[in-house]
Amino acid sequence: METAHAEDITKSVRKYIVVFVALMGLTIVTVAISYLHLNVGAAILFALAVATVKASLVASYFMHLISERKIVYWTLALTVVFFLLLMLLPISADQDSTRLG
Amino acid sequence: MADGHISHKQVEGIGVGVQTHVHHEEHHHELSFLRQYVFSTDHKVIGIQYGITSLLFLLFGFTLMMIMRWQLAYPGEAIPLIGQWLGPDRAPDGIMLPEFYNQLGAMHGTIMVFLGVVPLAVGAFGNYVMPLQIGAVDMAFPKLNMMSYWVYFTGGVTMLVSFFLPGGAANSGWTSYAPLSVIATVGQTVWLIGMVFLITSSLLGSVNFIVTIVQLRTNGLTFMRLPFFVWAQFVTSFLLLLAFPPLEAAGVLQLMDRIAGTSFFMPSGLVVSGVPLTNAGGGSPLLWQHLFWFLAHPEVYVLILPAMGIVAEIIANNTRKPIWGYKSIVFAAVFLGFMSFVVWAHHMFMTGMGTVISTFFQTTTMIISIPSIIILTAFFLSLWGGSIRFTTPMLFALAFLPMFGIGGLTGLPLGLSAPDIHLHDTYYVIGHFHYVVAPGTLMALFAGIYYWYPKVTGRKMSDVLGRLHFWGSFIFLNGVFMPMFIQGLAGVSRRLYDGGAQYAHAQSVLQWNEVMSVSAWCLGLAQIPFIINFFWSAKKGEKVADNHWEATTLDMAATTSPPLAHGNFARVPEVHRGPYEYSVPGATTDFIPQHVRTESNVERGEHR
Amino acid sequence: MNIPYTSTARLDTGLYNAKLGIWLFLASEVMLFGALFSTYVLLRVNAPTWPHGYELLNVPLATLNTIVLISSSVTMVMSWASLMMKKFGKFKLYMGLTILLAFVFLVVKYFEYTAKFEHHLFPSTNTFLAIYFTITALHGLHILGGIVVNTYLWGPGSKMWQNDPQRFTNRVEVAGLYWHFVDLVWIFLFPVLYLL
Amino acid sequence: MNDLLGLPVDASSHGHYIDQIIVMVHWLMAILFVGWGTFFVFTLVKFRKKRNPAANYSGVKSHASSYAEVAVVVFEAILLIGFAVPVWSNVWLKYPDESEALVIHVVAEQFAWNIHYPGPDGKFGRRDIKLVSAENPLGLDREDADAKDDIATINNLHVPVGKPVLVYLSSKDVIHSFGLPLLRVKQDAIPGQSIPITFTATMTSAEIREKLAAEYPISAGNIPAQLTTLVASSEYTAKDGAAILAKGDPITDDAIAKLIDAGISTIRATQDTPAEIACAQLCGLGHYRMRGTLALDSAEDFQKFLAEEAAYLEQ
Ligand code: HEA
Ligand code: HEA
Ligand code: CUA
Ligand SMILES: [Cu+2]
Repeated sequence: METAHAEDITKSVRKYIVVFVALMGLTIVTVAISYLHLNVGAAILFALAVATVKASLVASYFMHLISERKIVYWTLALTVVFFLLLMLLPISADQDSTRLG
Repeated sequence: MADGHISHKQVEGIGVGVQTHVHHEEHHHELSFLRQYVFSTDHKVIGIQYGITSLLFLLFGFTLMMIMRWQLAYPGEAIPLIGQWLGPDRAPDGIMLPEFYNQLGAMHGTIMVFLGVVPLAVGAFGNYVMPLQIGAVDMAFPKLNMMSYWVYFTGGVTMLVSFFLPGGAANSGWTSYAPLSVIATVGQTVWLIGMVFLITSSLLGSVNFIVTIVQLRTNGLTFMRLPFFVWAQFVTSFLLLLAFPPLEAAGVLQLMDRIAGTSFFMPSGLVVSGVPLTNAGGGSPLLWQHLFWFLAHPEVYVLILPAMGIVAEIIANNTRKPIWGYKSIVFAAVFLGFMSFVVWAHHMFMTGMGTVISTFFQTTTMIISIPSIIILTAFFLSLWGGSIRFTTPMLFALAFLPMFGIGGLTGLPLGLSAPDIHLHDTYYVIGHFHYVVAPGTLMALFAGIYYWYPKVTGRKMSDVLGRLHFWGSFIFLNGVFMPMFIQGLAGVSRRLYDGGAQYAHAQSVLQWNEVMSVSAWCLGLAQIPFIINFFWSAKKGEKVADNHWEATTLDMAATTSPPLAHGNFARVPEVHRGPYEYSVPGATTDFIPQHVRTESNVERGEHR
Repeated sequence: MNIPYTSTARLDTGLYNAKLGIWLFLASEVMLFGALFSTYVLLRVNAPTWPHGYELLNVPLATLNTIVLISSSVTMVMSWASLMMKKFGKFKLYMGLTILLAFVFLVVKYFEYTAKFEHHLFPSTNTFLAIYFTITALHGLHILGGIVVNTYLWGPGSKMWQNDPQRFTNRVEVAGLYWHFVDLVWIFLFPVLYLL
Repeated sequence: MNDLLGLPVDASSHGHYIDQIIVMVHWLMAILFVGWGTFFVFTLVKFRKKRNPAANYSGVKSHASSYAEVAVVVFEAILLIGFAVPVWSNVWLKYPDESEALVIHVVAEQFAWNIHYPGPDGKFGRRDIKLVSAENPLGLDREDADAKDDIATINNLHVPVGKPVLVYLSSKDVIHSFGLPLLRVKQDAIPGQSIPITFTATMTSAEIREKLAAEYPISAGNIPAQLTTLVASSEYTAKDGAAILAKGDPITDDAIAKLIDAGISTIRATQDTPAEIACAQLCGLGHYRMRGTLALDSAEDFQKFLAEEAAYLEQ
């Protein structure tokens, strides 16, 4: 980063503004959709999709993940794997109910 | 630290060790006593702080168990000597109450694991040795390092204080299963707060360790040239980093259940002591178990990996040959760390699991036994062709192998769900894990203490006392834990206040309780030579050369004993070869330190 | 003794120490909030009935808070960009704004909480509220932590700009990474708790 | 190897599957341990410094260890796929039809086992936590028509031999674990859930008592402590024909003195209630005494038990 030139930075700043506008837009979208009271499945899908896009924007641009070093990617990839495992946890707990009388 | 003033000690190059005498501190400003020994940011001082504190906790945790073992051997009889000191709400007339027994059990488990072994293996050995082995001047974040220790200390004190609360300390087992823990006395709340401190400390520590290993490795020290000990610490740190937060979350949820009256772990319709509970309900008791074991299984590898690291160093050094299959043990350790996240529910086979999930966890459990077997096999094969020196650290390291073997092998029947029907929550489980943590890990930790003691103090511990300590510990550890398998196979449950005296199926194995207890007390006696040795040698031990063990790794070969107070090295060494270049054919000495630049290709270790 | 790579990057990893450190820390935070998310999923899946967030909670206020937090993320990244452009004054401005917005977030949160309490909606009322209060409180604590760090960097900590600008810029970048992560968590919390 | 391992009597139809795996795993363990142990000791002797002053840099070259590792993997895979998983799904989780089985509800609480039989009508009456009291720990609603004939016992489980038993296990307060060591049954009782388990007893309590009966030496001043927990398993009379101990009597110091007077030097004794319910999960301060007795009855004895309980209900 320390080699970045002033012009690069001004370019980045423009990007930040665009991302900011996109985030605002997506926030409005997701709230608006919630007022439609879609059925649960669609609502969850939509809300999480929008949230994921927003989160990716923040991570990619504000957190510069789009141009990060390999080692950070590796760390995060590992974390993602374990995070997914954590998300499996409710499923493995739920399986128990197959035995419930 | 022992001789008090180490900062000016000059480097004496010995053998092929460091030849430079440059004192690299330009202007040496004196630190106050407080900054130097109490709130120090030097990883070596912090390592020693961790070491002393965790040893004291180990001793304390062991004392709790020695008291418990009285009740197990002689249920309902007054505890001699200390019985009258315990007070009427713990042991009226010296006779232990069941409430107090449960407190002792829960706190023994907690203290041994979280306040004893992990801080000793990671906080003390990791902190002291790892930066030296990678040629770093200190940890990457010295202030965080100091904080990590003090947060750990606070957590420990919190745990200790909980004994004096009304109702005493936590009494729902170290596993704190809900709902029992949610309706338990206030000690459980303090236990949770203490755990939050300990988890925070671990997180700070693990971030620091990983950054240090990745960023501060000296020139030439590639990952595949790291001593196995450093690898072990590296994998361990990742386990701590990623497995502990879910327990922190679970701890917060349990705190909420206890304090704010939520029902995360409380289903509806509970009746406790005949009184219906008024909580909202809707929670899941099994959620706690899933979150707990998501940490606690990786945690058990946190207990074993550093121990394996220590054993690898000592075996290479005392066989005077390279560790067999360095690459395979490194990959095995990484794989072990990874797999440790996917076996957690093998602790929960009896909670009502269906076939699919139980098959998944049985399979992963069988898979995870493979890397352990690979590592152990590599250690055994390393002995072949060696020139084995039975030094005191080597004795302990060698004992680790079969002891861990017994512990690991007895994990196999537990890992299969069908046999676990009979063995779950019996003394067989207690026997299994004590063989890995006590005769296994503890032996390795003792080995490490004897091995690095000369590095820390410049003096060697007495071999006579060391051997006394070794044989006493070895014999009595087996005396305590072997009979547990017998009791477990007979079906005797764990955590029984009277050791099973009421049960018909326990009658035929009840006599072992006394054997185990006497062994435990003798084991206590066997520690006396160690404690004497530990303190006596610091002042009076034989002074030894800087690289007393003639080792190849930077910690031993490139530093003074004790290492410089500031900066560790007179000149930061550069590394030219792998960690265990012992008995290289054609070399002039039977060890070539990692940092020594040599003329011939042979000695550069390039002939392979 | 000087620890290497506090301000410059190590060649083979391309990172300075604190940057790797903060990413590791964030990895652990992912696991922390991940566990809470999976708790939420488990409780919801097993519950016979589950209220829609918008039935109990105040969506407009939360939308406002979302906007506030996203804005604070932008001002945070701008404060770092200002340092990169060597404009210390602008840094002060943007960092100040970030802190201010963070306070606004907490104040709004305070009103949300008290409104719930007035309607006798407590964590103990049902598991939905339990998880709502727990996660948002924990998130709030993270905001508070961010405020402390940012205030330090805005105030006394900014002296470092005089003698080690590179290291100071790094510090702001690291604080920023943390702050964006707190924002990122909220981006998920908002729909999950309020809209579904 | 069953006896060598000290596994308790196996009195259930599925127990031997479990024991078989335990035995097989222990063979694997023994082989590995002895194999490596021998290698270990041999190496330590052969390569000690005195005998081998200079180490060999390259060490072991052979690949035997890799084959050994593969063999272990294969063995584990066989145990897993061939035994553990099938036993779990086809034996342990194989539920009988409710019509063929004796259905029982077991409700655990701190620190007792509440047993609920449906009675002659085969229907379980309604239970309500609001009705829970010291006399009615199950909260059984006796007003309910189905509940009128229901039988409830505390810490006393009777099951007939040879008939599948289907237990629905639940808990009123904390997690307990329903362990029947002699039947190789263990299942956690989780509050908020009702979990089915099934087993079929193959030995009556009387048969187990007979099997466990052993001779114990007695002599003045040397009485095995164990005897105090046992009962006599045959009749003993004094020289003059007066009865000292009947079958099933507890063995008191007094009786032993009389036996010695009568010139008897060994006594056959056995467990009184060899089969029992053991709580295997820490559940509080009374965990250690959360013991229930398990009577494995012949079909007639079981009917007798039901009849006695029914008669008791009448009163
Ligand atoms: C350091 C700690 C540690 C380690 C390393 C292990 C290792 C293993 N553990 Fe253990 N375990 C615990 C600590 C540990 N465990 C604790 C603390 C508990 C109980 C917690 C509680 O309930 O309170 C527990 C409980 C536990 C259970 C739950 C039992 C129950 O509650 O019913 C299970 C079940 O699968 C299990 C399995 C295993 C397996 C398969 C391994 C494998 O990784 C083992 C692999 C190793 C080998 C296979 C050995 C290889 C060696 C050789 C081949 C060489 C032999 C040579 C000679 C003898 C000379 N463990
Ligand atoms: C790392 C973990 C660890 C260690 C090392 C130990 C070590 C020991 N443990 Fe245990 N134990 C547990 C973890 C551990 N334990 C856990 C998790 C449980 C389950 C708790 C529960 O049910 O919830 C348990 C339960 C447990 C039980 C079962 C209780 C029950 O179920 O009711 C028993 C019974 O005998 C026991 C005994 C022992 C003994 C005799 C030792 C001995 O090996 C101790 C040996 C100790 C030393 C030799 C001390 C060395 C230190 C020094 C000499 C200090 C020197 C000091 C200076 C120089 C300053 N432990
Ligand atoms: Cu009930 Cu233990
Ligand atoms: Cu485990």
